[in-house]
Amino acid sequence: MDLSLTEDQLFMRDEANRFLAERATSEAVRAAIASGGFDKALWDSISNELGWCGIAIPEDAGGLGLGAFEMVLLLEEIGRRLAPVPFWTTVSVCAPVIRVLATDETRLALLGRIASGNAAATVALPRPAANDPFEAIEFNAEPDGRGWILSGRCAAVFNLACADLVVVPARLNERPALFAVERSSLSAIAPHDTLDPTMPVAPLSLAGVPVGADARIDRGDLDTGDFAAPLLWARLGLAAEQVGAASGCLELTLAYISERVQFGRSIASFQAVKHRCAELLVRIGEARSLLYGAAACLDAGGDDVAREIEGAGVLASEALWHAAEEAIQLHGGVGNTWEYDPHLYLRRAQATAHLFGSADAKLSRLAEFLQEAAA
Amino acid sequence: MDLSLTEDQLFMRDEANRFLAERATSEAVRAAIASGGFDKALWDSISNELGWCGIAIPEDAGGLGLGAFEMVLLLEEIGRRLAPVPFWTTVSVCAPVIRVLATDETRLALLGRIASGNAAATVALPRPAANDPFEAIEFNAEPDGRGWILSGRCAAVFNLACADLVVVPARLNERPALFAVERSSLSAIAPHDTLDPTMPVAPLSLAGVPVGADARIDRGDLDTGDFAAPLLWARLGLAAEQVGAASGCLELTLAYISERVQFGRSIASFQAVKHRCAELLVRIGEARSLLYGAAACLDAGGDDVAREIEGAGVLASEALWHAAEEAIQLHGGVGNTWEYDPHLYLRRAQATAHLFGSADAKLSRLAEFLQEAAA
Amino acid sequence: MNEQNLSAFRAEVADWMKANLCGRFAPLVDRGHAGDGDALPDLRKEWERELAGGGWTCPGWPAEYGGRALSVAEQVAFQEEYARAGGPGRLGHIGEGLLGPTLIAFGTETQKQRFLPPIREGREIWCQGYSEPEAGSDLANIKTRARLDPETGDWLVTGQKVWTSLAHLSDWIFVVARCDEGSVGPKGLIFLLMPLDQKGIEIHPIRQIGGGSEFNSVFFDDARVSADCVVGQPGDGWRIAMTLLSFERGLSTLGQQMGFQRELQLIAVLARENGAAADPAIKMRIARAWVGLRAMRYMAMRMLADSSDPQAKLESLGYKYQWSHWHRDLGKLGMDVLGFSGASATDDPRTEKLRQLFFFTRADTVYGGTSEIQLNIIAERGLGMPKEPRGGTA
Amino acid sequence: MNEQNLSAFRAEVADWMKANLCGRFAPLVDRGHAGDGDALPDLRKEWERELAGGGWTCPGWPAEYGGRALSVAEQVAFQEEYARAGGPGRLGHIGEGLLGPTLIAFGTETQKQRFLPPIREGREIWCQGYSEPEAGSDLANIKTRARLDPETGDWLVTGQKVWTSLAHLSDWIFVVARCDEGSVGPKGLIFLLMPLDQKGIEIHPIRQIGGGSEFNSVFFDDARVSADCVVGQPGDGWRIAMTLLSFERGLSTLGQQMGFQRELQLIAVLARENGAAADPAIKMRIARAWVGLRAMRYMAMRMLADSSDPQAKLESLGYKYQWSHWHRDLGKLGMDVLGFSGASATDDPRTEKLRQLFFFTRADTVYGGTSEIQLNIIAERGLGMPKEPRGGTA
Repeated sequence: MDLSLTEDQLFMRDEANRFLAERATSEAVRAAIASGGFDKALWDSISNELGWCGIAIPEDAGGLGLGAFEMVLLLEEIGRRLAPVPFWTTVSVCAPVIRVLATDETRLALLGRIASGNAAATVALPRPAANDPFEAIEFNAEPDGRGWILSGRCAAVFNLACADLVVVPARLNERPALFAVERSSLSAIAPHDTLDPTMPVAPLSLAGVPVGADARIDRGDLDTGDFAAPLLWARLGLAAEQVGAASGCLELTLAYISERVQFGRSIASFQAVKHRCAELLVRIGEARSLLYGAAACLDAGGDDVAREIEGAGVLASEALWHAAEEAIQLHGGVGNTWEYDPHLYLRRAQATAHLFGSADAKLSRLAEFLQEAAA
Repeated sequence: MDLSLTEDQLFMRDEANRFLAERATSEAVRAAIASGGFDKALWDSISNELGWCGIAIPEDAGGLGLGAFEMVLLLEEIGRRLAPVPFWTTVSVCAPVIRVLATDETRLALLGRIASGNAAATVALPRPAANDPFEAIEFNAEPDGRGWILSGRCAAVFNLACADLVVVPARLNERPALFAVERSSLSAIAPHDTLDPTMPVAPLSLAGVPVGADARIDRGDLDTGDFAAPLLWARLGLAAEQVGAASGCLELTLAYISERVQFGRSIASFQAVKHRCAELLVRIGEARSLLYGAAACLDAGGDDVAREIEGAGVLASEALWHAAEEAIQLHGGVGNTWEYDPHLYLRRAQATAHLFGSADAKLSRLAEFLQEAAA
Repeated sequence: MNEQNLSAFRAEVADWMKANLCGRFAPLVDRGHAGDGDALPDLRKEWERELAGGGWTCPGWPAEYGGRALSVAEQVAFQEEYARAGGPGRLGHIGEGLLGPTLIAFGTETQKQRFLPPIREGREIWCQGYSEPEAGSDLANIKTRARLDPETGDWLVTGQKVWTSLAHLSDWIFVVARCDEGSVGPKGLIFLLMPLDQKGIEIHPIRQIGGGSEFNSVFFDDARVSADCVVGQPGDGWRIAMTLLSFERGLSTLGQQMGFQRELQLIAVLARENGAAADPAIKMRIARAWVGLRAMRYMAMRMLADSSDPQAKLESLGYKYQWSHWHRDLGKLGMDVLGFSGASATDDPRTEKLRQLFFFTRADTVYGGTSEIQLNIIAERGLGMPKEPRGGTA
Repeated sequence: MNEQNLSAFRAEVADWMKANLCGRFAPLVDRGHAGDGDALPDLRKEWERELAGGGWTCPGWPAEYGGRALSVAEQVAFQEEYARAGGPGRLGHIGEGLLGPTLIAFGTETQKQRFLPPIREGREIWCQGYSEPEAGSDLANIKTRARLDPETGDWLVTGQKVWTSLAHLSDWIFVVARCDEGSVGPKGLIFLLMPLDQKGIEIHPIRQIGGGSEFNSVFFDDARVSADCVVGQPGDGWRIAMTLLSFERGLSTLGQQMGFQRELQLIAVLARENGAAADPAIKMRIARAWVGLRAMRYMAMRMLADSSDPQAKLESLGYKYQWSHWHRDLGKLGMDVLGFSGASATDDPRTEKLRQLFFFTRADTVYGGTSEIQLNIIAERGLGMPKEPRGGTA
């Protein structure tokens, strides 16, 4: 396994960094927050002009045919600036579900739409806080003459308001099935007042919504266990955004404390502050290393990849929390004001800390993995 | 509840501190380590000349009739210098067991011996690592014509080799009973090679040892639950020694780093080092506060005192561990040598960390207390 | 006062709170504390007068200034019972706890007559003008200037104060300013009492991360104050400010802890309700929070005991660090008990309380002396370690 | 070399270890590592020659100096398989990994001819003379002096080195000394190769907290070394020493991690056996240790990748801090898994291993650059934060 970045990868990362530094500035993010947490212009550039959404979509479906590793590199940059675009749900959550579970026909069509930048997408995960978000499926599907009737409620769907395409898992004759629902066919969405305004969440209620026969996209033999494989991409992607956000938060802090003077010295010159920033870098480096290792494992198709991704999720989430807490503290008084950015990272850290289970739950599951492996 | 120290208490503490600074020096402690972890001359001074063993023994039994609070103050000073004397087992473990559980007659006689400084004492706790060290009793007693025959084995008895008096709990007709055994009546003791050479431990094996009829000291109606009350003193005393040791360890570290120069500055002048020492002081202060509160509760006879003592045990043990770890780190290279003292505190910290249960076990038990209280 | 009388006194406070913190005042229960400090201002001003009517404002002041000269134990008991009953955050706190004692110590007779009665009666609300944008934790670096207007004898103040709690709800502000042009550090400062409602003063609220705005920036542009509103002599400002800060500590501590206890209880109850308490890690964190709170309680009692124990004095230097980190961790614990659903607002006032707790406890380790300053103080004053050098360009 | 060939190579190493680390060498399994470094010295010297016979010493050296010029991937594979098989701590490590590469880079042809073959053949053991009592983490503060003896042309060395690992088992020592009277800091240093067996040198073992003595103080009193044992020019010492230190990193890392993995496995097994694994807190700590080890593995692979990724270069500055704290925590975890019974020695070699692990991991965060120095380096070199000022009296 080679964890060096190729020249192409380095170039892609640097370009993404440069582009987002220009476009996802603090001002732009705050403007997007004021309008529902979605920067439409930025999204159009990313999805349409730059074609980032096709990064890990196979070439036969119009994508770039690259892997999890490249996806991770882009998500890090998105996370670094908390760019308010539905990239994670589109590329890490929805596209893998379609790629792995959809029929050939719908797969090519839907992935093609995503790859070409014509669909912001999401999945109505029934239990985003559970290890297995599909442990219970909240929607029901019933056949009617022309297609299907969908009913049910999902408390929290990420990026629902800005999505074009919503993949809805529903129970059909006691088995899971998947439906691709056009956002335009849904009634008004009322987003939650959430902790993290850069990653909007809304409930999805379907009260007997009719969809066409072609809305069903799965191959007809789904088991709940089948969701595990595509969800690895969602978990990995989340960790990537968190690692990127942790780095962005540290950069923000370093910039502030090197300018800010107290007692006649820059705050950055105090050794206790230096050591804390250095420890933060160590933790972020640790998280990033496991993140890259997990991504490479996912691309290589290793057996133990679920463990690596679980571990990366723990370290990434904790690194981001720690970075945000230190950012607020080291900003001093202004760190507690709306006007400065540390709280945006704090919000992201806390809002994502319980996705797919808390760190403690993840560790506890890892402990069980390990005990089984050792037994 | 008043947590101020009276003039008498302050005087006693200062005198104890002064006395032990002279007598329990690093050299003296190391000399005692070389001879089994017992400083006989120091013990004679403490028990005989100074009469400290009577601190919490009632006046009717020849003691000073003071309370847990005063006992704690002395134990802190003993712990501060890791003084190699069997004070804790005598005063905090054995005397309370006798005071609470013995018949009037034996109580007065045995406490009198302890108070007058004529008996170093210990208890053969069957399970020192368990929340309830008496959950299983390892010895059996059988009556014979003249007295009793004791059999069984106890893996680890503190200060056994230097004790004059050993209180042995034994099963007698399926109930617990207590026997006071003279150390002189036991065969040779083979101390363990233990982590903490200032607090020696040895196994006690009794292969049908006959003792006199008067060796039995309990009132004949003991239940295992009866041990809980006297054990509160043992737990509290352990926490007191740990808090004292943590303070002593911090003092040792402060002395070293204010002398030691690196990069042309005293180590103590580095802000990161200052902050870590300050955090250590905060943790020790926290532990000491709860220790004093718990001692005052024990003297006042409050209902919830078991919880306070449990909490004090957690904080004291952790503060000592933290102090010892920082001492080794801040001493740099010499901190890892036998010649310097930090490792003695590290040894005490680890050797006592699992007494009466690990910190995690204590917290978990506290959580159950709290849930019951809240339910 | 013996334990028995103290119990009776506690019962008296509890009864009064029960009889009065109800009816039109019922919405005030548990409101107006840190992070929620700008809640329901009009009703809380009325509440101050209600308290005054019951004789519960300034109960520790000497009788000659309208106080009841309660003992420390009684004042503590009052604070605890007030908090236990869910009493709202006190708008009168700065006047009662900080400015009043300062005037009693340093004020002229005229100043006492003018300013103490309205504080006692809950009629005038004070705020505190210490911090400045360039002097966050560094009070000696004050740049706001006061110059004497030779014509009127008034002082004219120009500059900016920041983090002024509740300035927008207050009538008066006390300000430390530099009256000696060219002075540096703690020298050349003046302590002034200024009415806020004048054209030289503008108050801009600071939006906090939780959404509230209890802090303000206060801008002074030749704001005017008459010479009889100088406390002490011009140049005495540092000494008076430092003495005033020392009043802040201690008494309100146990009341604050009672509030902490209520928060911890709420968290424990919600954890039981939503099943989080079954998670071993959450269970341990709740137990740890309880242990920390007990330790804080006994630490506060050691501080209040005012004994000659140097160990207690030394360790009390750590109290701010101790409680603020404990409270910050509690804020995080509350959110982790709510779990993923805590990320979205709900109609349940209990979960909303935890969300607010999360945000405003982020500031506990900053306001009132950052943790970094606290650790410097402990190391330097407490442990005698070398002082941190100031930079060359102070 | 592709993955398939690498697997074959791994199998070759594993087979060789299996065939050779047995019989009279069986007692060496898992022995002689940090904290146990002075174990079984005679047998381990034989083992060095056994390894040499199999062609496994210095496998990364160029062929012209007797090496096999193995690729980085092969060397890593060798280290991992060596560790996986329980290969003992290498007495030849300093010669093979540090001095050899240094001589290959800076040595004269004569020096290479004289010193490289006995290293490769496992016949001469080297130790390292860098640290001094007054210059713990501060290499530039070296006080040991070398002066030229005008009569013989030899250098005469006087001073003291400390923390010299395995000096008492070594034949030669390389020493950095001050050759320019009056020079300070990194200037005026000389890099010398000295035989230990001479009357000007005394070796005093340092007893460590775990009881072992793998470190020594080495005292020099006009110890003698001939001019052809100077590496580079007098005055070049700093540059050569720094280059040498850079050889230390990297290659042995994955082998070291394989050892960590064996330790963690042992802890997990004992935890299952004695029931500690049922304790949720212990369970979580084992899981956390596993996560940390995986992160270290991928960090090492990023470091070895030698890419132009500046992020990887930056983060690799933290690797020493990362592994040493991980390992220190593992040592504590091992003891906590043993619980109260871990306080007393037993006959079980597994628990004894954990007791030793506990003690010697205390030193991991000190030797080879304390954690405090590591954090300074990360902050200053990595994050560009201001440098810590030296005191006035360096």
